[in-house]
Amino acid sequence: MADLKVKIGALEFKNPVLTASGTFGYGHEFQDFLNISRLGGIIVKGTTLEPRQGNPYPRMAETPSGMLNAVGLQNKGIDVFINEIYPQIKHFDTNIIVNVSGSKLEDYIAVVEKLNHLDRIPAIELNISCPNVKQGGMAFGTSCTSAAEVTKAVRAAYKKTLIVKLSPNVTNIAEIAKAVEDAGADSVSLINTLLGMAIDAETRRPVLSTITGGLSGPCIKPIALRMVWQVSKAIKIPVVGLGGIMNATDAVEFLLAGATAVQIGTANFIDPAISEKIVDGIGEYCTRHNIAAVTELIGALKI
Amino acid sequence: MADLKVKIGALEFKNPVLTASGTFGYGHEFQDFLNISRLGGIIVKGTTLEPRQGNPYPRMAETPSGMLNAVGLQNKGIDVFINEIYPQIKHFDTNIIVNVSGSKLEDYIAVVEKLNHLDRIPAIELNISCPNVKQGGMAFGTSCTSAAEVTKAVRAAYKKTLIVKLSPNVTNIAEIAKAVEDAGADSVSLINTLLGMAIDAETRRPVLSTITGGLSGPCIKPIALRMVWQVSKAIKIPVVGLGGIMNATDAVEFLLAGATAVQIGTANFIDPAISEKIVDGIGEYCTRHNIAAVTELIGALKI
Amino acid sequence: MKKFIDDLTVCSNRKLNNDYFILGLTSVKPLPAMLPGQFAEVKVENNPAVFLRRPISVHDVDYAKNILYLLVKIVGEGTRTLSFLETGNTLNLVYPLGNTFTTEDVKNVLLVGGGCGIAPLLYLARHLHNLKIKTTILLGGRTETDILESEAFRQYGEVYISTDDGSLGEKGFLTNNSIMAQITNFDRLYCCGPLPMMKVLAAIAKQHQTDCEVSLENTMACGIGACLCCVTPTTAGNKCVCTEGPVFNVKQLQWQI
Amino acid sequence: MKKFIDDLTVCSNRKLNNDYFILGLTSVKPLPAMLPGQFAEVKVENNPAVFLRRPISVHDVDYAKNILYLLVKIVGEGTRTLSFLETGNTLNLVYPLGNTFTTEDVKNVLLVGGGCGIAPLLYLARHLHNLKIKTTILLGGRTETDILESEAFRQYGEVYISTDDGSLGEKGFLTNNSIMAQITNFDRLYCCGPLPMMKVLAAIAKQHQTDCEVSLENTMACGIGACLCCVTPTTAGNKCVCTEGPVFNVKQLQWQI
Ligand SMILES: Cc1cc2nc3c(=O)[nH]c(=O)nc-3n(C[C@H](O)[C@H](O)[C@H](O)COP(=O)(O)OP(=O)(O)OC[C@H]3O[C@@H](n4cnc5c(N)ncnc54)[C@H](O)[C@@H]3O)c2cc1C
Ligand SMILES: Cc1cc2nc3c(=O)[nH]c(=O)nc-3n(C[C@H](O)[C@H](O)[C@H](O)COP(=O)(O)OP(=O)(O)OC[C@H]3O[C@@H](n4cnc5c(N)ncnc54)[C@H](O)[C@@H]3O)c2cc1C
Ligand SMILES: Cc1cc2nc3c(=O)[nH]c(=O)nc-3n(C[C@H](O)[C@H](O)[C@H](O)COP(=O)(O)O)c2cc1C
Ligand SMILES: Cc1cc2nc3c(=O)[nH]c(=O)nc-3n(C[C@H](O)[C@H](O)[C@H](O)COP(=O)(O)O)c2cc1C
Ligand code: FES
Ligand code: FES
Repeated sequence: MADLKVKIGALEFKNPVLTASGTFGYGHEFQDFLNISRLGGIIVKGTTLEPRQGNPYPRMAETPSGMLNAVGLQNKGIDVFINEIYPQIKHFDTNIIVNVSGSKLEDYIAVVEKLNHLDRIPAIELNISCPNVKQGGMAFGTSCTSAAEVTKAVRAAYKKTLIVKLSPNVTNIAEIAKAVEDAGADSVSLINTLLGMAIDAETRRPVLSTITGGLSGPCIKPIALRMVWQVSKAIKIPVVGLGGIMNATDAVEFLLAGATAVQIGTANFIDPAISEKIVDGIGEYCTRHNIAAVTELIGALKI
Repeated sequence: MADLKVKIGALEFKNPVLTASGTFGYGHEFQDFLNISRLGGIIVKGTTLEPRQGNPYPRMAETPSGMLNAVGLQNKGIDVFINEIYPQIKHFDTNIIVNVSGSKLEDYIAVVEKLNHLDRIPAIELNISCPNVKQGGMAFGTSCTSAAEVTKAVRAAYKKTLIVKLSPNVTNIAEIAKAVEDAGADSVSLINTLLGMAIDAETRRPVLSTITGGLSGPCIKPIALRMVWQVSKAIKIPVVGLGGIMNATDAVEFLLAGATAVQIGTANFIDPAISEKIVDGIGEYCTRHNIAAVTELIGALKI
Repeated sequence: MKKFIDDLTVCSNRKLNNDYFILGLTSVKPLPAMLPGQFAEVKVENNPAVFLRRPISVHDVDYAKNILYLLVKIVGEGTRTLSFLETGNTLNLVYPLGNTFTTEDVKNVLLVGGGCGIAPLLYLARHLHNLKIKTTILLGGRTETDILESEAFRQYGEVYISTDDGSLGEKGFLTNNSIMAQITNFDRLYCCGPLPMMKVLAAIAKQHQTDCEVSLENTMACGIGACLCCVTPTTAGNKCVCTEGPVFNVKQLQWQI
Repeated sequence: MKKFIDDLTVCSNRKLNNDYFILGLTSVKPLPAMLPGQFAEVKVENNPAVFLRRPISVHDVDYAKNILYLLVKIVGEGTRTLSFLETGNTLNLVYPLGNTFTTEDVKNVLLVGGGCGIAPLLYLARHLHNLKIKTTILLGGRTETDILESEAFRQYGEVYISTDDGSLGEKGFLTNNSIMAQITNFDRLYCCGPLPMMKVLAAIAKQHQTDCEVSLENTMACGIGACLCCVTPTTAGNKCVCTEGPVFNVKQLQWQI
């Protein structure tokens, strides 16, 4: 049995399989379907300083091999997370990572300062790439200057592992990753959703209440894979890869492209047990290919 | 029967359905499958000053609801086009548009100067967005300055209708469209392919000889539709929309989003008769919805 | 309630008419406990146009025969593909999902189903019958072929029918059916059908101060409260229809009625 | 040659073994003229993992019965889905595509097929037989189950067999088969199979100055010369395998042999 452990900064993961923010709730929603402690980590829903109601319904559209969402960071706010949700999930024997979202720099700071105190939260994922909120969100993630600025400020305020989640809706994602690395991030994760749109030709209306939304699922995998490859060549800190991973083979492709770990997003909706199956599948791939440690696969693409 | 005619600048199209460059050869490849004179127009393969051999094989990878290509502008050069291909296709009773590609500004100019003289070529599509060539190509299309510069120079050299084809691999496509409009283009077409990548996990090698390639097909439709919508709101010149159109409903969605005409690309590979069927389908949609002229649909999305 | 992801086996596929069919699904294992109003997220195989699961209500459960019934209306690619299922085929379900109708403190109730909206009501009727609650059923639709399973409902109570074109039962909207005159006799209305129909009904119920529960059908991605795509505005903010619904008391909803 | 896009009807699906099957396809219209070496672009339905058509060679045509045969090896999702086709099902083909083997100026030829590479060779053998050209057939594969249709080939000429494991015919690589000793007797070799096998064969042919035609299997998107995805380097630059091939004389190719 191959050694599946990977590390991001000082943080160790029992395997490279995490679940993506916004697609796995707070974990307990999936407890009937899989053993959460078998996962490398779970990244909980985007959490903001204040509670948010998100966008109006409809928030979802199915697309070829994918979906658009326009949830818009609906969440109960950091205080409810800390007081009500955290106590329910902190016993999970896995890395629980909070996806921190916001519209203002001060909000990010306020949230991460509170997270510093939670023992069982060893890392945050800083979401500077949400396409579904009017202010902030993706705006931070589409220029090097603002991405660096917010990373630097959060780095100063947050003591533990800092992963910054990048937007794919940019001309040069490697440049932004470099800026974020220089600003002190321990890791970058990519990709968040691509900005897309769906129209109902019969009613001549947009399908989503917000007109545009975030595209996810296997349709975006080729783009995500390309970006992970570009970014992992450009920076030295570990890359967490995601975007359309549906099975262990997809996950291995991201590792080969340079990812140290992967996240499973939309696939959780199709098969709520998939993340654990992907852990097993990566193990089987290693065995079949005589690989002793999964770290051997990272960036091992033969050019 | 609805009036399907649309106009781009001074140029009239019998209907809004064109075929996309690189997916319809020079038209005659499809003559056994459909009546080319029923199409609004055909856009021939990217043509450069000198002949090009393109990239090495393999050039193609299938992806979820799409494909990657890395053809790399293989073509026989403008002189062979003019002397050998043009005489074979000029009798087609449709608008024949040449997709002009290149690596250097002077090459673009040299090509369009030659095209000025071809009676049966009423327009060119300036490709500043090919992701599959090392120099030039997409580089021109990813900054406002270079996009404007090449458009301005070509505008000065080319007398007839000038459509500029934009790259989706940018942070703000509306900005680039605006720059191109200001530089004198008659129209913009979008989107070209998205830069993607495919990996064979078993061999641990990239599937394409060039590692990355251009993603097309229904998987990119939500992104294309969003960009067409954003661009058509930002500029006054007509937009030609494409990206994953597989049927008449998809085509209508692009018109509603703001496109004056559409192009059919990858769909030609799945059904070589599809373009003509889409002409019929748009007609039927108009009849069913009591629309007298297809122009009523352009940008008619109800917000 | 524990949720499962299971491959069930199609044991029957009964075509009601061109638009509707009922799937019978069985398993080698005993089916789990399911409540009226709950639903399953069904995986549609072999159709490139379908990516996400499709939510379908528990129409009925025969625990003796270990069969779960789903009543489905063909509206698009997913439901069309399900209609082709044959005995022996496999169907993957994530289930049972969602909450249930409340049956406390009632003695005399009216079930109102519009078209395919009857899907969750048959199992509810069976349940109410077992609880010895007096049940009346009102079925409505555009035309005769939209009136489904009226015979099955008759096992559990008196059945009233309305069709817009008068081809079956009373002519006119279901909300104008003669039984509606007795609305104040009922402790609660349970309603499932097209949104406009449910809203009119809820308005009438409100006017007569009759309690009313509705089952909503928002578009869903996960069905288990993870994606937050399926929300409906309630007095307590946006709530997920898949976990805090699909059944809501209209008092909880922000309907302008 | 005129190309068609047609729905054909499956009239047989014969399983040769776990890996190979032969589809018989018929039509209400007479099948179009097809030449040996040509292929069809087949539309695979009902599988979300398959987006593009799949190129499959004309294995044989029975014009009397109006049946086209395709011999298919199961290697992935597309071919697996085709293997499930049943009599009466419809299969959409774009065909006939590509060029053909040249049969001019030859009197005595050797057909060499490795595994699934025999697919285009049976129809070629039939064609050569009709032209009264003496035909010898050499079939090779890893093991017994890779040797396909040897009885059908025997109608048209003498058949030699090699398997790597010796389970059928001579033991060893096809390129070491005893018939290869007579290579100079043949005016031309026609070869289809795995690329490495074809290259070794082409090298041997070159060494003996024997003419050699090979059928290539590049990945294709359109099959009709429109996408330029399927190129192979030739002495005259990159050529599309789908229109200027799949059959090439090895002299045209840039093989390092
Ligand atoms: C909790 C719940 C229970 C349900 N129970 C049943 C049931 O028992 N029987 C049954 O037949 N149907 C039921 N539905 C509706 C069913 O889920 C949809 O009809 C189905 O998803 C449509 O899939 P499709 O691929 O056939 O159509 P699609 O191609 O996805 O859509 C076809 C058309 O239907 C519309 N549509 C799709 N899904 C919905 C939806 N959820 N609500 C409103 N409009 C929609 C689309 O906008 C489109 O116009 C239920 C829905 C929910 C949320
Ligand atoms: C002109 C031509 C004629 C052909 N004739 C036949 C025939 O008569 N019978 C037959 O069984 N097959 C034939 N093939 C090969 C056949 O097209 C492929 O096996 C098929 O496309 C694989 O589809 P799939 O979805 O099953 O596999 P995929 O899932 O697409 O691929 C499975 C594996 O096969 C590899 N592969 C896929 N396509 C090709 C290819 N074209 N060449 C090499 N490797 C490939 C993939 O890289 C992958 O490793 C022909 C190919 C060409 C180009
Ligand atoms: C319904 C939904 C909600 C999401 N919410 C968040 C979020 O709150 N924060 C975040 O950083 N990403 C969010 N994402 C993006 C995912 O985490 C992920 O980056 C994206 O979906 C691509 O991965 P996938 O293709 O595997 O789903 C959300 C995605 C979906 C589909
Ligand atoms: C095989 C292939 C070759 C292409 N060649 C060109 C080209 O030469 N010039 C160009 O501007 N676009 C080229 N494109 C891009 C298409 O014209 C189109 O912009 C893109 O495929 C998106 O549309 P679709 O999804 O409908 O295919 C090519 C696309 C494909 C798939
Ligand atoms: S469908 Fe995902 S939360 Fe309800
Ligand atoms: S497959 Fe498209 S040119 Fe050959």
